[in-house]
Amino acid sequence: MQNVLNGIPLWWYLVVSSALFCIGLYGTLARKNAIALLMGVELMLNAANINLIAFWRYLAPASSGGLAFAAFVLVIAAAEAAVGLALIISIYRTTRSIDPEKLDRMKL
Amino acid sequence: MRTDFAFVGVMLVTAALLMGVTLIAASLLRPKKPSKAKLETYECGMETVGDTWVQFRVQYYILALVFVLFDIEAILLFPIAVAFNSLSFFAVANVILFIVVLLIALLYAWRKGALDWE
Amino acid sequence: MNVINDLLKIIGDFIAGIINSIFSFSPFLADVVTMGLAAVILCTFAALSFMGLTYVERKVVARIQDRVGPNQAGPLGLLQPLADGIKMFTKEDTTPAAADRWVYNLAPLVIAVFALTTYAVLPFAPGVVGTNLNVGVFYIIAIGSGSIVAIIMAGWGSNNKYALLGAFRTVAQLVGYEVPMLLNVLPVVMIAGSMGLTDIITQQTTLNGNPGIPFIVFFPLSALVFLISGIAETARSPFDLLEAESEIVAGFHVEYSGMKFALFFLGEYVNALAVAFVFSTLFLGGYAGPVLPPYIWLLLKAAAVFFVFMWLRGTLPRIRVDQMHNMNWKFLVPVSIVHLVVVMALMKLFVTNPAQVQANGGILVTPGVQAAILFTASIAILIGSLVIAARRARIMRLQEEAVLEQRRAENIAAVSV
Amino acid sequence: MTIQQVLFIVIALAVLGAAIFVVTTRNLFRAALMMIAAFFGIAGLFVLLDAGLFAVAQVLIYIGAISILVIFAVMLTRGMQGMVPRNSQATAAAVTVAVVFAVLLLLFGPLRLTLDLARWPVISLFAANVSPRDVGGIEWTPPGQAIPAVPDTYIADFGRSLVDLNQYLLPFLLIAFLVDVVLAGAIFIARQRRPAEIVEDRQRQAEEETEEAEAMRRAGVLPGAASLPEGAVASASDH
Repeated sequence: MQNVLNGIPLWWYLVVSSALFCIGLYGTLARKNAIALLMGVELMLNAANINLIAFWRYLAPASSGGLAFAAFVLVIAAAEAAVGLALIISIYRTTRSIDPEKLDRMKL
Repeated sequence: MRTDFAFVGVMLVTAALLMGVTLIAASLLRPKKPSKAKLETYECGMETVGDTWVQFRVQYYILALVFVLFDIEAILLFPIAVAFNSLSFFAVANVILFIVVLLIALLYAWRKGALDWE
Repeated sequence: MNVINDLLKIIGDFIAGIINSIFSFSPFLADVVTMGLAAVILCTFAALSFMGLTYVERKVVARIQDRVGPNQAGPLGLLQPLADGIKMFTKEDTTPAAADRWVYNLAPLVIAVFALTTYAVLPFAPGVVGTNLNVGVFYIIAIGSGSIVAIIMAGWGSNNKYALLGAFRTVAQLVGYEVPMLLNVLPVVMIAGSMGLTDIITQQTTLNGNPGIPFIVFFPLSALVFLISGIAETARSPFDLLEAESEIVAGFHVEYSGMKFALFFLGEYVNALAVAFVFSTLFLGGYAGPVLPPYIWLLLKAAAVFFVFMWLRGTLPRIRVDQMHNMNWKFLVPVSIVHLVVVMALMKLFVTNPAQVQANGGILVTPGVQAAILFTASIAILIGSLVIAARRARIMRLQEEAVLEQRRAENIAAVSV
Repeated sequence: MTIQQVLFIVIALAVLGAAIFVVTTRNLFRAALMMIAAFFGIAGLFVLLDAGLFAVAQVLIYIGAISILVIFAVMLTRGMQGMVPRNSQATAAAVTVAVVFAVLLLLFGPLRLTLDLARWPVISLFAANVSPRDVGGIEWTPPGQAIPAVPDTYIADFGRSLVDLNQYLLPFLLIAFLVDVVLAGAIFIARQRRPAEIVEDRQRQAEEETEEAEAMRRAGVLPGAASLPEGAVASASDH
């Protein structure tokens, strides 16, 4: 028994979003640049959103829970990007570097 | 709904094809005589000094930041606006509270001089 | 069925019928071909109106400035757009050696494609619409961000200081004016109860069984702010700071020539015309109107709005960059927010739908009365905000003058010592 | 194969390809552009999932807003000069990611084949006396059954649920306050302070530190004269 919509089973979406999440995770762990790192985080949040919307569509299209959570993820992603990039800009201004490995001091 | 968006997809592809064909046709028709001087970066007849990375003002980032926050507000307000006619007084009061809180954010940014463009 | 009124729909159905009979073996293929043809027709319409508009705009602006305008190519210069097209088509176009080739060459394509895609949701007559999305207005505003990306691509891909600086300025302007645009579409969505453009037009022809009133009567302030931000969004005069020749030499497309430049130009005009169409749809009732066929009404309304664009371009001087940002963030946005709050409260207080009064309370009024109340409130907010802005501006001017006066006095004192 | 399947595969491959480009390229600007392409593809996936509202919101927020922020930050930090694609832990990261992906595949992948709600960890907690259909008060679609169409009014329903006290009113209002805090914080962090303010700040900081050292010396923790920590000197490089 499977949930299938127009020939697409639910797990196709889940696998794509898992792959996207892992790519984002790799970007977050392995990049030597704070902005590239944030891009990885954005990809991970998007993967989560795919999951939320896919579950909403396949399991409970009549409720708006999945949509609401996806909207909140969208908002939080924007807030996270705004503050994160502001920090990066501020750090760059004082240290002239945005390599996360070099940022080991709590004080600028 | 999906069939609604199908036309958007077709439109994207068609527009891209039409414009691409125009560009390619133009590239076949037009003369092509590049020279070193022609391919230099334009700078009012002067030679370019330094690289393109001039120092940008952080003001650009801050304006984009304020914009992002109003943008995310909008995506929450649009579905509510669609449902507006059937909302109760209580719900509308809360929406107004939401908007007023955001107005406070704007006024804060204004006071802090984040909106000033000197 | 009135033949003249439904002319476009009849032609469309006829063509669709032919395609369906040719591809009768596969309904899917028939659908794809029909949609493709519709898309080609829409793109052609947009491209042709672009060519026509360049001519009309030059003529109109020339008249305003007491010139003749194009008059050499063909009678009355009517062949001017064709001549321009041939020139653009056969002109050598260079890719600077320092440019990032892929990004540089893709940018004009992106801007043109996204501009054309706007037309997919515009309703031209009842039943004559590319696709009736239930998120129509939202879609139009969202698709505009495609051109923002294209502008950044152009600025960065050219690898030129002026281009990058111009792109930054333009993007700061475009994103800024998206905010009042979003905030002023909201009242319309609220009263229509839908984001679909067709639904919005229907609500303007019949509101709860009453003869409809164009939404500009309900929200004159929204209409005004939408118009202003629409002009700014398409970067037309007086908001054409990116083309400030003396400062940043034509902005982000300084390195472009030939057909690629033409595509930027096309994107600009197609977007401007789309704003005119959307404005007519949201606030002027779209294709609805008596006597004349619907598509003629829409074209007339859009033409009137576009004439206002040309008029402003011909008469207003370009504003400074700080004035542009101040106008947006310190005037349009706060006023729009206040307006939105007032409209929400009033619309909940004075309701036109009896069923809603039963469910949620409120005072039952006819749409005419509601329109009158909202109109009065809008005008009151407009006048009030203008008075406050004027007073603030005078105070600031006086302060500035005082500072200048003091400085002058100090200078005189310094010289005399 | 249905047309939806073809579209899904094409879009999914494009999204994943773009995402891989994002995390491997040296050129940060191109990474941002490819991220935009990936976002656009994800909007396409949302369309396939009948969530047109979110497809449009994705374009508006991610492409029109967040990407612009990222690109502005790239420009402001000259983030691409001498950019190295990987840091020293890249190999370890790759291994970790491979493990995570394997686990996720085991959870969701084709081997699992069924998505039987009653077997899901969280739901099975309730499953003893509650049928999965009742969990969260939501009408779940049981596996194997035809999936109902999305209601035409889903946008209005979603809007209503956002301001419904029994549903998402609290997070909705919290978002307004979150946005306030984010705006205040980000502006404070990113703002280029005027020189006078910086001098003032530094004076205050120095005073505080001397006071602190004074207090500590009086308490007998720090015997000698107060020496300023290096942070106070380092912050002088802020222009």
